Amino acid sequence: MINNIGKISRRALLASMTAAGLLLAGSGSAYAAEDITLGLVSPLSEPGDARSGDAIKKTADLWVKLINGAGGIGGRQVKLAVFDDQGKVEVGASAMERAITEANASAILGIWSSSVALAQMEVAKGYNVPLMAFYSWSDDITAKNYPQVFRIGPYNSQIAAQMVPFVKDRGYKKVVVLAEDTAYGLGFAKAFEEAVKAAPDVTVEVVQFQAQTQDLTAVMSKVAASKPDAVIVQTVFSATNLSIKQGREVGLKADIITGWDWPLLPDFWSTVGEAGVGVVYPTFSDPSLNITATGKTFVDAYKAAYGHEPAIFQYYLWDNFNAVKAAIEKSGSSEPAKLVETLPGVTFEGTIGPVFFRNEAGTVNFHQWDKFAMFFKKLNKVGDGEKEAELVQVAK
Amino acid sequence: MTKLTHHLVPLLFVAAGLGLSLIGLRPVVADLLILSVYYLLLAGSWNLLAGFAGQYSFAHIGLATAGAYGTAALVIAGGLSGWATLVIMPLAVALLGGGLGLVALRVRGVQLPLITFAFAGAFAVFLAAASDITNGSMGLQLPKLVPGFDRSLYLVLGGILAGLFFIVQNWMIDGKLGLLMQAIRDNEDIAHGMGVGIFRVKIAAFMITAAIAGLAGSFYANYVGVLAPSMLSMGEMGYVVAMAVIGGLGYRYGPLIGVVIIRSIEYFVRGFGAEYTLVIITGIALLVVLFFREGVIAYVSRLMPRQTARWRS
Amino acid sequence: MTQLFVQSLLLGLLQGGLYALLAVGLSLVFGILRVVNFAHGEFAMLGSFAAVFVVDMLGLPVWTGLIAAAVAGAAIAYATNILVLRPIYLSRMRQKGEYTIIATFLLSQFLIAAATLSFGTTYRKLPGLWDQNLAIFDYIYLSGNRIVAFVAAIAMIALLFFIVYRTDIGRAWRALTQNPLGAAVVGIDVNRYANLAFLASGAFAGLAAALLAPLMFVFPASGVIALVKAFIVVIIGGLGSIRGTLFAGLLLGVVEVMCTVYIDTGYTDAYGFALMIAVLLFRPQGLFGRTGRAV
Amino acid sequence: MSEAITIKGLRVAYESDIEILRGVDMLGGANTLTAIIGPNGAGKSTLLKGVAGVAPVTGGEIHLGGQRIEALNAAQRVGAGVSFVPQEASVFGQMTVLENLRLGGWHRRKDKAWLERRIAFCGDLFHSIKPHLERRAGDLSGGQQKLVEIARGLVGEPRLLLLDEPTAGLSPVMVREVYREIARLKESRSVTVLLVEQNVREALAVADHVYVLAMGQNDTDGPAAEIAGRLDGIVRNWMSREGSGMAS
Repeated sequence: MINNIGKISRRALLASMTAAGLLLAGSGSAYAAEDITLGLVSPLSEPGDARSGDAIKKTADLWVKLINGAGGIGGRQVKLAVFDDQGKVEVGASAMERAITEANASAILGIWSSSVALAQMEVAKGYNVPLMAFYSWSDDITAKNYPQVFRIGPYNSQIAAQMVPFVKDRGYKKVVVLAEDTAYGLGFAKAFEEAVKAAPDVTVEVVQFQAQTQDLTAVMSKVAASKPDAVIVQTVFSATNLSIKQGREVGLKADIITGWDWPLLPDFWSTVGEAGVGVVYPTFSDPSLNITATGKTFVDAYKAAYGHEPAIFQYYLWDNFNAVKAAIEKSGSSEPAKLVETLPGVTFEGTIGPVFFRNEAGTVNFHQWDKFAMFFKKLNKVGDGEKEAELVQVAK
Repeated sequence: MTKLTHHLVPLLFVAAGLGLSLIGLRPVVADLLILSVYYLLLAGSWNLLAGFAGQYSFAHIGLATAGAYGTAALVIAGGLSGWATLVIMPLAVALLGGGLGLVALRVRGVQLPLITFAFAGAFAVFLAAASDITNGSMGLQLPKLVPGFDRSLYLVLGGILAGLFFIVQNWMIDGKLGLLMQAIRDNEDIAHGMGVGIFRVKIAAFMITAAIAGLAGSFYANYVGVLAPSMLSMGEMGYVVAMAVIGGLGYRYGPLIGVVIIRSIEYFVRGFGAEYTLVIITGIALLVVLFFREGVIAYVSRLMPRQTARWRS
Repeated sequence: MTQLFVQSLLLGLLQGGLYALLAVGLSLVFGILRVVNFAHGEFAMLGSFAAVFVVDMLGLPVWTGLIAAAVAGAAIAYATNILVLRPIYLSRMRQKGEYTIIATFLLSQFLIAAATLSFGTTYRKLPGLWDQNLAIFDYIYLSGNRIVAFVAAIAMIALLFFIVYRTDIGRAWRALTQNPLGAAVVGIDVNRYANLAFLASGAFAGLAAALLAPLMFVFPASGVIALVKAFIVVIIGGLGSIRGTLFAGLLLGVVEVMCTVYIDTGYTDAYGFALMIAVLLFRPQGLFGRTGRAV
Repeated sequence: MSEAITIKGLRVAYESDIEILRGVDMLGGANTLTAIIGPNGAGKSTLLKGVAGVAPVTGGEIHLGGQRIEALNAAQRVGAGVSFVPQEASVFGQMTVLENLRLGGWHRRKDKAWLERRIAFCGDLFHSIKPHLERRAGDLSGGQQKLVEIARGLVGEPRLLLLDEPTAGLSPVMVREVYREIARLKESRSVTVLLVEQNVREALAVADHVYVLAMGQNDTDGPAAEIAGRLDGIVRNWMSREGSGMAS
């Protein structure tokens, strides 16, 4: 009985969707080919990481503008269906479903938080629509080997493994990992604890804190009192800046290695001030990076449009979009199922080199592009940006 | 409305659930309706507690969240089916609510909102920080009742749960308990003087409404299939309060009207981005609180003077 | 390890002074009107934005930011009283106390959403009066701003004590707090003194937020944190007791820091809640509250 | 100094359709003590509240000396010389008796010399609170607290003092104490007093003139001695009405 109802409704659903599609095709641009819709599901408001969401949205808007200006993909215009996941898993999953069923998106891009991505993967699998990850680091995203899920960007265990040689070379014996209580923070902490077993003389202590905190002085006092050689800060929220500022305030003398590109965000120096001097940040971006012609087009257009340089994760997002474009061109269709089939085989020029997916089933390197290098850079004076920062070490 | 109409309402919901599942709705609309049942159960039970018994608890969302995480625990660790949790969790959360009542009801008046607020706040911190148990903000995934994306069963279930809520509400309000609750709300001292067992009535109200909140949470967990600490925030509590207040606190169908109004607004303005949705919803709620103090129902019934007595519970 | 202990104790006390300043207005307003103001945190948040506006955008000196914050906080508190609360507590509805909670709660949600829309979610920082990290005998580490904030907080609370115990405004406030009927029959105009209490409450919240801003950041949701802290302080100290607020503020600061350092760093906000629950259970009127109040 | 009070056709209604006072007339001569008695629900307390400005007056006139006061708010009436001592406890428990007295002169607080003089004078007025001026008012006995309230009500040099059941809830010893002092107050002939009282005998003993209210209207009135004479008949009349359930 219940199964029957399900069948009927699904059939009815398909019928209504087809009808809607016909209606759309009929009423819209009758002569031009049908538009391609891409779903952008990102944290655009609190409690999500809205700062990053904003950067994602800017990148996506710019890409659509450039592509449409150049005549679209195969003559078809591209439009974005934008949804806010509010950093919440359940909202992200339902937003993704809306993007698929309501906006008929060919692929979903712009996902940010690993927690949200993990929930969205189920939707991607259920509807057989490609889900493109770029800066969601949880190993599980590709390790689960869902055929619909792709990642152009780094993942935790690899990052952690690359960080160990750095810790050894710098001679750190006692390291504190200050991790926010999210998939991002704790996921890294766990991966790092695992990876550091390769260096037995390094001791690691994980200090967890509430992601949305406004006051880390107590936590930093405790960290300072244990007199570590280095503190690795893993957070995206205000705590990046707080840990530095308040850490120095309570007499923390250790080197601070802080999250990825956050020191390049516009509010870094204005909130941290003097305390930011000496901070080391790992990143996937460096002027020594070989930026391709595609990459240069992106950076120039981005600077022209928004007045500042894009961060490295925006490069990866750009490559995400181009991967979808390549798949549509290759298969000659914007059908999601076709894209799922085609995507694993696409190769194209990315922003920092050729992009292709590793397709090693059963491992984390499934539908995964990982040709990035990791740079450790040091900020030597107030106001230092990406160009001024001193390159301390490179891990490839 | 007559008593008969009150008893027809549950049937109406069950029938609507069945009918809609047969017609087949767009997933988005189905989503909207199914999650509206979650909010109806919450706003409705909060209305029973605050509007009828006069006990303004801010831990209601906390109880629903406990129901949801409890469901996940039973399904994942206990290996139970989701159907069993829909029966077990209301009972478990009723006990939890009773415990909370035993503790929180020792205080009176405006201190009750404050102590329940503190309990909810502490629970929220725990959910996020104890990530080895709750999986923190990574989210806790559990298998859904029905794998895949077919909503028809949930529409039927939602209709039944909404109907069930109205049956419980009728039983409470029209029964002795409802009278005692309202006596306590209107004047606790007089009720005490009349020999009403104040504490027992309050605990009963706490437990029954907690059971409904637990049911809502369990339904949510079984439907959404992934839980995160963001489920329990002051914003969510405000959302539920706004629904009850906009519709009409202390009115039988107040929360229903409130849920319909707020969920519709949310559906139509969500395209503008979450900030706009929030500004609009909280703005409207605030205006209702300031100018139509008894909610939309009271205002509408005043426009139709002859009906006043019938709409009032 | 004693170093960590002394350091934590000091940090807790300094932090506690600011908590007390945040909370003192909430307590004052409750005492006079029996209104629990859930929008109190937003007075603080909007005050700190006013300070950022004056200092960052207009480029005026830092101390003018403090004044701007106090003025903005007071203005918003005053408007809240006139527009939102007065119609309720002058009405004849039942359960006014609970209803004011709902109204101010929704107001607070609205103000946060509106501020997010207007100011965005970026973190802003306010320069402090003494932007320097101090290492006292290389044993105690503090920022100058923290000391400035604490001293200012204590001075402001001392000022409030003076007002409450030595002036006619304070006499009227105390009269309204102790016996509203008595205050009415001797001819004290409750509206006028409620307005003054709200002005003071908003000014203190705004000022506290502007003093906190150089230590933390300014952003739309910051009021929620301020409110939660203020609540805990007021409940612990006893609603309506200024002496209790000061003591409870310091206590909360110390308990939070100590528990974070010595128990678990991941549960900072939970310690305050736990303290609040314990106090409500064992002494519902608060440590300094009096029994038999109309609460 | 003090004035006569004239009340004409006073109406009070808390909610639009429930009128508690339905046109009451009354005259209280200057420096006299007028007692108001009547069955429960007759509107005695409401009458005082209407005069004090804390209950909504919907009709009628109140003259205090040459001044019409029914349109003033409560605080303005205090300024006009009306002093109300309500039935419920209204003492500021955490303040000393002296601080309580100081607040009694609230409307003329700027006149420091006058205020100090009045505080000293009123603090001296009642024997049983004189020794306790520095104590917290909340620590005094119920009767003493009531006397503090009356003394506080006199600090502002009122032209009219309204006493609403000053002995409600007090033990017989305290009732006697309070009435001893009220009698002394009346002997001083310095203020017009309207006194509402359930203890009919105590009230008659101290009053100059007595009004009887029933069901929100005048029932009868006369000099205290005369009313005392026909009290049994009056009370029997109340009983029959209360029995019929119409009084409230």
